[in-house]
Amino acid sequence: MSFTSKLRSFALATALALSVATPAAWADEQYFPLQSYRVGPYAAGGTGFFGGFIDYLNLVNIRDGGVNGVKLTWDECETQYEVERGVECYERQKTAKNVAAFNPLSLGIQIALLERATADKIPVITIDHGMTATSDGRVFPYFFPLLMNPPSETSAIINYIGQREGGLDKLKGKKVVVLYHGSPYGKETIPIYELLAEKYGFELQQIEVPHPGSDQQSQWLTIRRLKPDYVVLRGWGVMNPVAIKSAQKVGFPVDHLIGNVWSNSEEDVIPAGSAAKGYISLITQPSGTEFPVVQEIIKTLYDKNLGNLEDKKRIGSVYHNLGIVNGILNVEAIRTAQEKFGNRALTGEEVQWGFEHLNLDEAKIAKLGGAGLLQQIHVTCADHEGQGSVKFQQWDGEKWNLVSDWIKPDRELLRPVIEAAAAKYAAEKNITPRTCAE
Amino acid sequence: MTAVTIESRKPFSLPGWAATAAVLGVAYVGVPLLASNYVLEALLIPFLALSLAALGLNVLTGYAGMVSLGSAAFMAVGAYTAYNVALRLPGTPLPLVLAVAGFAAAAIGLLFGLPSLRLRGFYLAVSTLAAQFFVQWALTKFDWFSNGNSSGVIDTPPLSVFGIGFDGTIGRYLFALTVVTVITFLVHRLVISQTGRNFIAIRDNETAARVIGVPVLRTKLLAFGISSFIIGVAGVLWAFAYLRTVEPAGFNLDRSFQILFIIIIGGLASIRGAFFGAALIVVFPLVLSRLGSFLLGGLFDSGVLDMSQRIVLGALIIIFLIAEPDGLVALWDRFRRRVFPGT
Amino acid sequence: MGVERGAVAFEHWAYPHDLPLEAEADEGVSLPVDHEAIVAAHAISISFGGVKALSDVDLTVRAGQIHAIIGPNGAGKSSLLNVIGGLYQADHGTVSISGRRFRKVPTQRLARLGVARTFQNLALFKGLSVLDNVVTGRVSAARATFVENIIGLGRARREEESARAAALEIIGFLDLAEVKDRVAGTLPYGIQKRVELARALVSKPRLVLLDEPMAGMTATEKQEMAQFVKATRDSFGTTIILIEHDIGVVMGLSDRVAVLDYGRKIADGSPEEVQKDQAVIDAYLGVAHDGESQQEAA
Amino acid sequence: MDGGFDWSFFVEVLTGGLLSGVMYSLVAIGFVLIYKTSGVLNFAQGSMVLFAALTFVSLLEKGMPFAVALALTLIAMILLGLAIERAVLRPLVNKAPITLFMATLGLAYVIEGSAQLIWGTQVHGLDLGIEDVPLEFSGVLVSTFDLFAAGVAAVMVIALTLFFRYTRVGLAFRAVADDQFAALAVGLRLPHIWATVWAAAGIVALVAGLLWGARLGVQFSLSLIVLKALPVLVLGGFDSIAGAIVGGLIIGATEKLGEVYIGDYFGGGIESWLAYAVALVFLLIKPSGLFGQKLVERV
Repeated sequence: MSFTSKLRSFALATALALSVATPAAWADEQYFPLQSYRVGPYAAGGTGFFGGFIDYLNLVNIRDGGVNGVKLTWDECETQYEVERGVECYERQKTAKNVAAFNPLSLGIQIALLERATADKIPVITIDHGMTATSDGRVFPYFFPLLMNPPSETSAIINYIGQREGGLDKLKGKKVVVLYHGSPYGKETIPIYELLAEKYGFELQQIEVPHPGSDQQSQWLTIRRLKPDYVVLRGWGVMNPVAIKSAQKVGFPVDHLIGNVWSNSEEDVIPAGSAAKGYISLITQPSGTEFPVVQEIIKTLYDKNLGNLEDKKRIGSVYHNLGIVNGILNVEAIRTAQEKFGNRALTGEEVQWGFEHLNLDEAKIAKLGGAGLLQQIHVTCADHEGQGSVKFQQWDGEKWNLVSDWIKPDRELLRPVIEAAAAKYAAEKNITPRTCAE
Repeated sequence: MTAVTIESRKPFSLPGWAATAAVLGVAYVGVPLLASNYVLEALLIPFLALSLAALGLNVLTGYAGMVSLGSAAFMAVGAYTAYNVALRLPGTPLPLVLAVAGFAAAAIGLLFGLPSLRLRGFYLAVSTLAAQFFVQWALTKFDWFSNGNSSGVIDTPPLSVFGIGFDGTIGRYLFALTVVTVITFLVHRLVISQTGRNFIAIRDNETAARVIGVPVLRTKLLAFGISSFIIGVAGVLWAFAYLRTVEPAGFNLDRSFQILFIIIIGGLASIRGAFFGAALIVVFPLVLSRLGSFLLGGLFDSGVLDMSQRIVLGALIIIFLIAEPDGLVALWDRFRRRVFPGT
Repeated sequence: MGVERGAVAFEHWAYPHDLPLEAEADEGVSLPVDHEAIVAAHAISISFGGVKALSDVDLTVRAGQIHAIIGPNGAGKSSLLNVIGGLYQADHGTVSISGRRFRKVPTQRLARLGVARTFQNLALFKGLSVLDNVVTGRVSAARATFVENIIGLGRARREEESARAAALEIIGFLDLAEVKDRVAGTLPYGIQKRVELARALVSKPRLVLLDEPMAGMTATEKQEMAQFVKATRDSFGTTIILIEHDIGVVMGLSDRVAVLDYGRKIADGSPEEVQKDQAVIDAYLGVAHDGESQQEAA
Repeated sequence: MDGGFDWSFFVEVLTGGLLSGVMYSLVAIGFVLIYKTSGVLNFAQGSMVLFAALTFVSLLEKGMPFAVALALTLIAMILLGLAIERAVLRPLVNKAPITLFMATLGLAYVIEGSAQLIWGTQVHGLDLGIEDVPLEFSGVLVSTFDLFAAGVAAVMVIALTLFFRYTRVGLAFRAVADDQFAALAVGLRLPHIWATVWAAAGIVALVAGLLWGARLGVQFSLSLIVLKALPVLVLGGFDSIAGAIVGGLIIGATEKLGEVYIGDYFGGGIESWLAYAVALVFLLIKPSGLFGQKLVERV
């Protein structure tokens, strides 16, 4: 490349950056803007999840020639898990044609998008997390905390503890400590744990770990003094291995430490070394490579060096599989919408319809190669979560082993909490909730 | 840090005014007509907010010579104060909201500026970190600040001044532009006055300043107060005009560093420096990432790009400190003199 | 490098009425009551880290005189000046300025007492223009608040205008008009020294302390500076205390010369008297001592 | 809890606090080394810790034996130190200390970025082979790992002290620390000494990186421990190794006792700023820190 041509391409790139950055998009391409994070303190989660997501989209393109002939495209924008960067990415990426849905994997970014995405009519998917109220599709038509929202997670964890104790009635008088990350995400479940503690009569103490959580000695000393029966870990990033190590340090039995959905990956336990042996955590999609869809990804992509993960050891890891499941849900939502609107690239509004009518039963999931990887899901206009069942897994020092069957949250109990939160938001923002006539 | 860049000593000379008028003309008329939503929303509005924050820090660091690593905290104080005033005293006119937010930030700034009376250099710099951590903690800890939202996230109300809504993208841009223009003008007036000279006197030689009769302690606190006021208002712009949703974690140490980097790169003790630096900091990552994906295609993922960006940014800081301690402004002036020798 | 530390301890001083004028002096020393004296240091002793820099030094300076302090390296000249200027607090002794007597001279109020000074190492505000440096020398007369300054009308404007006028006058007086818009830090050393003098003079002080104003200058520059110093006294009637190494310059310039050696005053009188003084001759020429290696205390 | 004050718990919190204070000191010592000789507050020390740990663990994972990985990392850290001296310090010689400080902020970005660019952003576990089973002394639990870390810190401090006291290079260090100009005058080559001291700081970073890495896992957050070391430095004085140790102990103990006993009154989480508050209050009383030298202002 000569100097002038370099200069010219630099100028071009500069112009591109400053103008509306639109990735090439034709009528038969459906575009996924990815607000990924591959650096920063939470990079481990980002690389796994977005790796899995991209792998699945790629698989659908290569294996099936897209969704009914519509090619899937995507483009990554680094957020470092920071809200501002997420917003910047959103503003940049939304201008592209045929945007399917945003998948920020960050509560903060989701909240920042609440009004924007609603106005722009683009769905925002927050699998396994998201603001509690967004489960109420009447107030938040464009937001989908798919698979499991924070209240469901909370309830499932308490149900699991109840199961281990031999029934929910045995929870009475038990002592539970919740150790949460000092961030919007960490605090999201505070009122829900309080509600459940009241209902089941267990003693509850919620302790905050300041971000980033690399030192938890005082929290764990407090825990040691409280002598709880269980400690629930609502962690994120470095906080998790440190919690596990600190538990060992104060002699707390690690199998009574229950991790939530963001404290459940290999990246959370491996740094803790042998201290993590016996640690239990919740999961919506088991890890492992035995699932047919994962096998196909290995065969179609990784064997041909087309996979997204740098480290092949991470194939089938918790975050990777979560990304794959996320891919399945997104792709199936598009397929669902295509049934109504035709086999073409769809608008965000049309994709929203697809998500709202997403209904995967066991048979369909098996056909997609996801048997055992995800449970059936049925999203409706009012319920944007879709199911909420989880399993629990235990770390043996090498890999995760499932230690429970699907455990259901107490969704009837939680629905009023969700609706109240949504109603409060609607009142604040002067939103008239849709009526969901089904 | 003996920055020798001084704004032109002839503030009312014609070329300066003409240039300023031209820039304002483009900003007020040209930009709203021509710029796309994306440019306004993702580039210009954050640019304005960051410029203002950098301007505020420049008063403290560039002019008065005290390095602060707590700017983001003062932005947060401004943003959250404005939010609470707007929420709890509905009907408060927006300019008043801005002023209250600024004064709240100034009060916190004064409090955390107290150590400056006894500490200098990086003892002081480190002590400003206390503000950074304390404010962030308080905002997450006490949900009163975020109106009972336990996650600390706030949604800002729409902007309107005396019944005129500034809610569209262009409206928010014009609002931010006006605030920045007014404050910049006032800061310009300040730094060419005796107060501004006192700041520089303390920066360049505190002992001599004291002997001459500069009220050193009062002047230092004044610098903290004014600087925090401006940064607080910048925080309001950041929250109300740019993001419209903020969380305490958004005002983290990285943001403070970013603002410090803006003035190092742009030019210490220079009003234009804040704008030059902010422009570079806002545009540069985008250019780099576009450039990266354009030249290298899909060879590297976004993570690699971001990492390279970090390296380049860090290297830029070092290079500027070594080769051009007066920042982009000095480069620009030299360039201008070469191209238009007359001016 | 590494002079990073907290500011000096808070200044504390006694007000004149707290200290009866004569009673405070050391016993046995009878102080001449000299009503013309604008500055008098009484029995000053100070030491740094166990090394005595000054012991029991008296100095009386009359209004309108140029009073030089000379002595070998480490004799304590700068220490004496810094005690008078309030940067150091003497271990013993007091300083009277214009009839007020202090245990420690309040630096912050120095300007209002009518005292200005220059420093041994340049202490200009390097980032300001020459004019702004000099204007800032008038800061003790400024009353306008920063808000008034921003608005720039009324009191602020009057102050700014009068400060500028005064500064321009001094700049003209010291022949600096050509460089008045230059940034001070970029000027040659000799000029910077002169700017510092201008900054000191602009507030029309009654007393100016000059700490080696001619150090590091060429012979021509020294002559020039000496003339400016003399002109200052002649035009404004300013009293001047001056530290200088160059005996030749000192003798031609000063009305009185005090000689310090090893932290003691060994002579004080007219240049002619001092030149004939045997102790002075010994200190400078005859009796060798290792004064050179002894570090200047300040 | 029977209403009375639980002394054994108090002792446990105190011991735990003191031991984590030692971990802070480990990082702080790296700062002190550099500050003493070149007058720079090296903000990049945290990134150097990250760089060291990441390099070591990545080499280990590539199948290298422990000793080889350690040696290679050591060489890498020394090279890094030399490079920093050459590329950053030397061009900035004679600049104000605060300028150098800002340069190290930039340096921190460069090192962090490079470390992750070279070795990736994955989280690595680091096993030093110490099972962290708590030891019990009459009801008081003490962490084995922390004891080990304290031992390492002690060895390092002793080694550094001996080095400063008895070797030629060490004497040169001290001369430079006392008076750069004098040192220059007697013919000590400053760049040479700076390079050595940055390399030494790199080694300290390696030790800190290994211990902290074993505690937290080796990942990006490792660079954030610099924020824990800063209040320690402020308290102990930037130029005193003894200060770094004592400061670390004080900060560690106050932090833990504060969080456990008074944290509840503020809703917890006060650790994030308590250390800074303690350091600040202390500074207002004694501006040059616990062991810092008070200098006479030269005019």
